Amino acid sequence: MRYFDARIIENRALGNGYFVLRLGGCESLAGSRPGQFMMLRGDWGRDPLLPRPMSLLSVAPEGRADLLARAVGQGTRLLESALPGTRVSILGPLGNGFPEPTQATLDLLVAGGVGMPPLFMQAEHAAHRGLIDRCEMIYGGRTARDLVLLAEMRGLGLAPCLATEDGSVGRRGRVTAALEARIEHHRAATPDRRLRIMACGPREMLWAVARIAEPHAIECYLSVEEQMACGIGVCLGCAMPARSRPFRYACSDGPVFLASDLVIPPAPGQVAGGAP
Amino acid sequence: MRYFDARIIENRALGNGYFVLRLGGCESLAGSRPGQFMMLRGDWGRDPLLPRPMSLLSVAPEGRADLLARAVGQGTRLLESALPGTRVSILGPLGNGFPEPTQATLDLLVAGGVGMPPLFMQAEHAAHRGLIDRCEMIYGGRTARDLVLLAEMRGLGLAPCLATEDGSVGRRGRVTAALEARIEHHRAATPDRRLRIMACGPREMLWAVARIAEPHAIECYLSVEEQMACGIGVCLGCAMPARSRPFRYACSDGPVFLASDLVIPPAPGQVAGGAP
Amino acid sequence: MTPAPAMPASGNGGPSLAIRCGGIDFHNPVLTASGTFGYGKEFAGLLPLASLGGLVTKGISPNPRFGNPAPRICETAAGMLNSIGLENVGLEGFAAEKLPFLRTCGTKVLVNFFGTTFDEYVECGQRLGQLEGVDGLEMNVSCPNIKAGGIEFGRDPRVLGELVRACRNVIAKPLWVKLTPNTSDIVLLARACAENGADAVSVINTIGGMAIDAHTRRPRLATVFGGLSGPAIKPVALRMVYQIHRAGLGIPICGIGGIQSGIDAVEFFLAGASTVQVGTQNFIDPASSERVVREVEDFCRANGVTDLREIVGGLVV
Amino acid sequence: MTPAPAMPASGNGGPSLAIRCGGIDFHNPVLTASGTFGYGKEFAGLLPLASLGGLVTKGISPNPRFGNPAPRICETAAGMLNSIGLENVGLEGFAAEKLPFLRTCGTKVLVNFFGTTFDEYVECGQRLGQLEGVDGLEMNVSCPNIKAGGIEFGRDPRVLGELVRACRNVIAKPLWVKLTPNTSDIVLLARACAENGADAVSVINTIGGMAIDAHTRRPRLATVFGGLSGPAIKPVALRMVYQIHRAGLGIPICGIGGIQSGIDAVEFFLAGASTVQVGTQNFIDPASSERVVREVEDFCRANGVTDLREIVGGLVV
Ligand SMILES: Cc1cc2nc3c(=O)[nH]c(=O)nc-3n(C[C@H](O)[C@H](O)[C@H](O)COP(=O)(O)OP(=O)(O)OC[C@H]3O[C@@H](n4cnc5c(N)ncnc54)[C@H](O)[C@@H]3O)c2cc1C
Ligand SMILES: Cc1cc2nc3c(=O)[nH]c(=O)nc-3n(C[C@H](O)[C@H](O)[C@H](O)COP(=O)(O)OP(=O)(O)OC[C@H]3O[C@@H](n4cnc5c(N)ncnc54)[C@H](O)[C@@H]3O)c2cc1C
Ligand SMILES: Cc1cc2nc3c(=O)[nH]c(=O)nc-3n(C[C@H](O)[C@H](O)[C@H](O)COP(=O)(O)O)c2cc1C
Ligand SMILES: Cc1cc2nc3c(=O)[nH]c(=O)nc-3n(C[C@H](O)[C@H](O)[C@H](O)COP(=O)(O)O)c2cc1C
Ligand code: FES
Ligand code: FES
Repeated sequence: MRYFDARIIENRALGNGYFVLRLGGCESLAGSRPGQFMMLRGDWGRDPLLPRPMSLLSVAPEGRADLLARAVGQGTRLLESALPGTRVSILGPLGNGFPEPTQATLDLLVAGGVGMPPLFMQAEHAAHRGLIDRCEMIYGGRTARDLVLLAEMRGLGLAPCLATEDGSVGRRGRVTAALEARIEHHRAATPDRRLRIMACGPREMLWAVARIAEPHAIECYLSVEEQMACGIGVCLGCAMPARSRPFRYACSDGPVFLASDLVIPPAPGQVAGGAP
Repeated sequence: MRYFDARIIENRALGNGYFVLRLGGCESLAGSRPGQFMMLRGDWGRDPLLPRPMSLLSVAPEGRADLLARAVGQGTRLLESALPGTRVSILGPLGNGFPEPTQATLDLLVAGGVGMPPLFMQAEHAAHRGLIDRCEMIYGGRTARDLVLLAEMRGLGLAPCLATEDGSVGRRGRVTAALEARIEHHRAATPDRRLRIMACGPREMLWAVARIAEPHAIECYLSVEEQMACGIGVCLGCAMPARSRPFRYACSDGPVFLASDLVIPPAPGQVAGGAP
Repeated sequence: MTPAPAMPASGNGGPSLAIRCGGIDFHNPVLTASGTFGYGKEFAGLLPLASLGGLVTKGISPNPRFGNPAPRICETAAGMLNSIGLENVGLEGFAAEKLPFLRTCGTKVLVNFFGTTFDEYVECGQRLGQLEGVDGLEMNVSCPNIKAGGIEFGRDPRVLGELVRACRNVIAKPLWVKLTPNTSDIVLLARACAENGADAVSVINTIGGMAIDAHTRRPRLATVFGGLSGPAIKPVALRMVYQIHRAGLGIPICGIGGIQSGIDAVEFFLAGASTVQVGTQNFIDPASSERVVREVEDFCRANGVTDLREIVGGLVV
Repeated sequence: MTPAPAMPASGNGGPSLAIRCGGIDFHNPVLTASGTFGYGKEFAGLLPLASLGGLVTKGISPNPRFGNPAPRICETAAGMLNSIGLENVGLEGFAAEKLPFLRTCGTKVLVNFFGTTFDEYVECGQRLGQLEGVDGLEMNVSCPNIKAGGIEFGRDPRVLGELVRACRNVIAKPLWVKLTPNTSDIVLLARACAENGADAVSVINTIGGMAIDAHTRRPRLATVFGGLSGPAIKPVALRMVYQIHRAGLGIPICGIGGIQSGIDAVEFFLAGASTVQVGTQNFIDPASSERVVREVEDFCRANGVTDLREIVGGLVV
C-alpha cells in the first residue's frame, strides 16, 4: 500500500456516463489482486472533500492502471471531465480481493452495473493463468447501454451471459435471475463441479445473490460498497454488520466478504427473524 | 446590470501568471463604462464559494468582453487554467466607472500591477472618441514581467510611461515617483492644463497617489479593491471609511471614488491626526 | 427583462407549495434571509420578487446604524464570515425609503429587527408592527445586550423568554424569533419562544467564527469575530431544526443555513421546517431563490408529493 | 520505503519547532487527532511517525465497544459527519495489542479516553496513566452521561470540573481535556478544566450536525446525529481557541479543527494554540501531518521566526 501521485493518460468515454480512466505512474499497484481498490482524489480543492474508493479494472506493466467509473455524483463527474495529464492522488492497493481461480472450481462472476470492474479483473487474472474456462461472467444492467467493455471481455475469452431489465440485450430481467438459470444449468450438466460465486454490484443485488447461493451451499463472495473516508481501517466509518463479530470493515476486512460472514437482510417482503 | 452565463472564447497567457480571458455571450456588458466591473464565477463547485470581482479590460461588439487577471489565489488559478468553452456566470456591469475624458482635461492614468484593466479601458474609450492625446498612461509593476499588454497600449496611441521597482524596464522605482515627475513636467510645460488623475492598483499605491494629488489640488479618482460578496450593495461587506458618510460601498458607490471623499490614512511613518 | 411572476404552482395542476407558517400564508415556502437580500429592491431586476414565498429585510433598529469597521467579510471553506455590525437605515428611514417599494413587490414582507437594549427591542417591534405593508416581524436576538456585558440576548432562555413576551405584548402581527446556534441547547431557546407567544422560530442565525491571515498575523475581520454562514453550516442548521421539531413544541420552524438548492430546502422540510430562507447563496447566484422554488416544485412532482405539507417533518427514522 | 525520521528542525540551523505543551515536551507542535489516525501503526508505512510531534490514539474505554450501526459517515460541504460511536478495543486490548508498537514509534503518544459513567472515566484514566509508553492522556468529555439523561459530560462546567478533578487526583501523567464546541461559552468550560488541574485543553471536538437524503427521506447516518469535522469548522475552532487564549487562564491549548496545511496550523498558533492536531485531513491525504510539520517550518523560515514560541498567541489585534 502506497500513497502516490498518478496522471491520467487516457479518458475513454463509453456512453451513458461510463468511462475508463487509464492512469500512469501506478507502479505501486502492479501486484494488486482482483477485488482490491484504491482511494482516489483529483486536485479539485475541497469540494468534494474526501477521496473516492475505486476498484481496479486492470493493471498492466510499466505502471499503467485502468478503472471504470460512472458519473453519478460530484466526484465521478469531475473525473469524467478530467483531461489527460491531470494529476490524481492514489492510496492503494487496498482491501483483500477475491480468491484465486483454480482448476477445481467454476467461478460465476456476477456483475451488476458499475460493480463490474473487480470481476473483469478477476477474469483477466484467470486468463493470464490459463484458467479463463474456469470462470463465467454474468453481467446485468438496466439497459444495453449499461453493459460496457463487452468486446474486451470477449477478448479475454469470456462469453458473458448478459441480462438487462428492459430486455434491450441478453436476457430480460435481473442479473440474479440469470444467475439462477446458470446454477441450474451447471447443477444439471456437471453436478460434481464445485461452483463459487463472486459478485459485485448494488447492495440489493448482492443480498439477492447471497440468498440464492445459500440454499445451494455455494461458496459466495460479495464485494461490498460502503461510504468510506480513510480506506485503511482507521476511521471505522465503513462498518458492515457481520456474524463473526458485530462489525467488519469494508475497507480493511473487505471489500470482499464471504456472504456467510455478513448479516444478510431478509428479502423484501419477507419477515426478519430466525437468523442469528 | 444582468446575471447571465458567458463562455470563455480564448485564454491567453501573458507570462508571470497574467492572462487575458476573452468571453463570449456578454451582450449585456456592451454599454459598460471604464472602471465598471463584474462578479464572475466558474462552474467550480463550492470551493471557492463566492464570485470574484473582475474589472473589464475591454468590451467589443457581438458580446465579446475581455478581462485581465493574475493567478494569485484559488479563484484566479482556476480561471488561469480554464479552457475555451468553459462556462462562467457573470453579474454585471457593476459600479460607477471613471469620468468621461474631455478636451479640456489631461488625464493621468496611473496603473499599478493587475489594477491596470480599468485604465486600459479608459484609454480605449478615449481613443474611440479621438481623445487619446488627452490621456497619459503611467504604469508600474515590480519587474518588466509585470507590465503587460504594452503593444496593445501603443496600438491605442498611448506611449506608456513605465516604472519598475527593479528597474528592469522604464524608470526604476515606484509608479508614484513617475507620477510626481509627470505632474512636475506638466506643471512646468503647460501650467494651465487641467490635470486629473485616475488610478487603480494596490491599496498602498492608491493612498500614495491621493497624497500626491492633494497638495497639487488635482482632481483624483481612485478605483479601490475591497473584499466583496454580492457586488450590488446588499451584503454591506465592502465598506470604505468615507468623509461624506461613515462608510461608502466599493461595489455600489464605487469602485471609483473621488480621493477627497475617502479617508486616506497618513503616509507610513507619519503620525495620524490633523485630517478630519 | 423582468419575467412575469410565476403562478402559484397549484395553478398548473402541479404540486401545491402553499403553506401557512408562523401566522402567515405563503404561496410557496421559500424566503430570502435577512442581510442577504437588502431591502428587496436591489434584486428586482434579477428575479421576479413575486416568485418568492417571501423576503426578510435587513435587520432594522430604532435608529440608523453605521456598522463595523472594514474589512467586514471574508471567505472560508464552503462558507463566509461577516461582521457587518447590523448596519441599517433605521426605523424611520426604512418606513420612508424602503417600505413603499416593498408594499408593491408582490411577496410577503417580514421585517427583521433588533435593539441594543430591552426597550429598544420593544419600541422597534411595536412601531414596525404598525406599519402597513409589513406582513410579519422577525426578531434577531443575536445582538449583544449592552446592559448585560455584551452577552447576546438570545443565549439565555430566561432573558430570551422575557424579551419575546415583552415584544409579543405590543406586536399584533406575526412575530418570529431568529435563534442563535451558539448554544448548548437549541431546544431550550425554542421553548422559551414558544411559551412566550412567538409565532415561529427561524433557525439558524450565523455561527460565531474567526479567520486569521497568517502572513499579516491579523484577524481577517476588523472586529476579529464574525458570523459563519453558507454550505459549511448546513449540517448544524439541519440538526437544530430537527431537534426543535422532535421536541414537539408546536411552534412552526423556518429553516435557514447553507441552502443552495431545492434539494437542500427539501432536507429542511423533512427535518421539520415549514418554510426556509436562502441566505449566502444570494451572493453566489442572485437568482437562486427563484430557482430553489422551481427545484422544490420539481422534487415534489418527481416524487409524487401533491402538497408540500406531506413532507414537512417527514423524515423517516 | 519508510524514510528516516526527520531531525528536529533546529538541528539544521533552521527554526526551532520544539515546544512544551500541557506538561509534555514535543519536538514539533503537530500531532494527529484521535479517531483519525487509528493506533498509529496503520500509518507507519505512509509517513515516518517520528516526524510528528505526537499522536493521539482512538478513544479508549474500560471495555471494548462496538460502536454504532452503519452508515456511520457522510460527506458534507468541506466537511464530514461521523457517528462512529466511540468504537474501540478497550483498555486491556489497547495495552496488549496496540501499546507495544506505540512504545517504539518514536513520537509522543497521548491516549484519548472516555467512560459512560463518572467511575468509568476515573478507572480508565487511572489505569492508562500507569501504562509505560503513554506520554499523556486526553480526556474526551463529549460522551453522553448515561446517568444524566445522556447529556454530554463536557457541556456543564460544574460536572466537567468535577470530572477533571476526580481524574486529576488519580492521574500523575499529563492530563489534557478535549472540549466540546456545542456550548454557549467555551471559556467557562476551559476555566473548569484549568481550575481543576488539567494540564491543557484540546479545542475542539466535532460540532453536532446531521444530514438527510432527500430521496430516501432518511438521515444519512444511522444514528441521525453525528459530529461535523473538516475545513468547514475551522473558523469556529479558531474562534474558540482565541477566546480561551484571550481569557488568560494560563492553560495551554492544543488547536484542532479543519487543519489541512502548515498555514492553517500557524493560524491556530497565532490564535494562542501551542500545539495542533490534524484530523479529517489524514483521510484526504494520509501523509499530510508530516507535510504540515514541513510547512510550519517553511513558514517560520520565510517569516524570520527562529522559535515557534514567538508566534504562539501572536495575533495582532
Ligand atoms: C470498494 C469500492 C469500490 C468502488 N469501485 C467503483 C468503481 O470501480 N467505479 C465506480 O464508478 N464506482 C466505484 N465505487 C463507488 C464510488 O466510490 C462511488 O460511485 C462514488 O463514491 C460516487 O462518488 P461521487 O462523488 O460521484 O458521488 P457522490 O457525490 O458521493 O454521490 C452523489 C449521489 O450519488 C449517489 N451514489 C453514490 N454512489 C453511487 C453509485 N455507485 N451508483 C448510483 N448512485 C450512487 C449517492 O448516494 C449520492 O446521492 C466503489 C466504491 C467502493 C466502496
Ligand atoms: C472592483 C474590483 C475589480 C477587480 N479587478 C480585477 C482584475 O481586473 N483582475 C484581477 O486579477 N483581479 C481583480 N480584482 C481582484 C480580484 O477580485 C482578486 O484578485 C481575487 O479576488 C483574488 O481571488 P483568488 O480567488 O485568486 O484569491 P483568493 O483565494 O481570494 O486570495 C488568495 C490570496 O491572495 C491574496 N490576494 C487577493 N487578491 C490579491 C491581489 N490582487 N494581489 C495579490 N494578492 C492578492 C489574498 O489576500 C489571499 O491571501 C478586482 C477586485 C475588485 C474589488
Ligand atoms: C452578510 C450577511 C448579513 C446578515 N445580516 C443579518 C441581519 O441583519 N439580521 C439577521 O437576523 N441575520 C443576518 N444574517 C444571517 C442570515 O440571515 C442567515 O441566518 C445566515 O446567513 C445563515 O444562512 P445562510 O447560510 O443561507 O447564509 C446575515 C448574513 C450575512 C451573510
Ligand atoms: C471519524 C472520526 C472519529 C473520531 N473519533 C474521536 C475519538 O474517538 N475521540 C475524540 O476525542 N475525538 C474523535 N474525533 C474528533 C477528532 O479528533 C477532531 O477533534 C475533529 O475531527 C476535528 O478536527 P478535524 O476537523 O481536523 O477533523 C473523531 C473524528 C472523526 C472524523
Ligand atoms: S473507510 Fe475508514 S475504516 Fe474503512
Ligand atoms: S460587495 Fe456586497 S455591498 Fe459591496
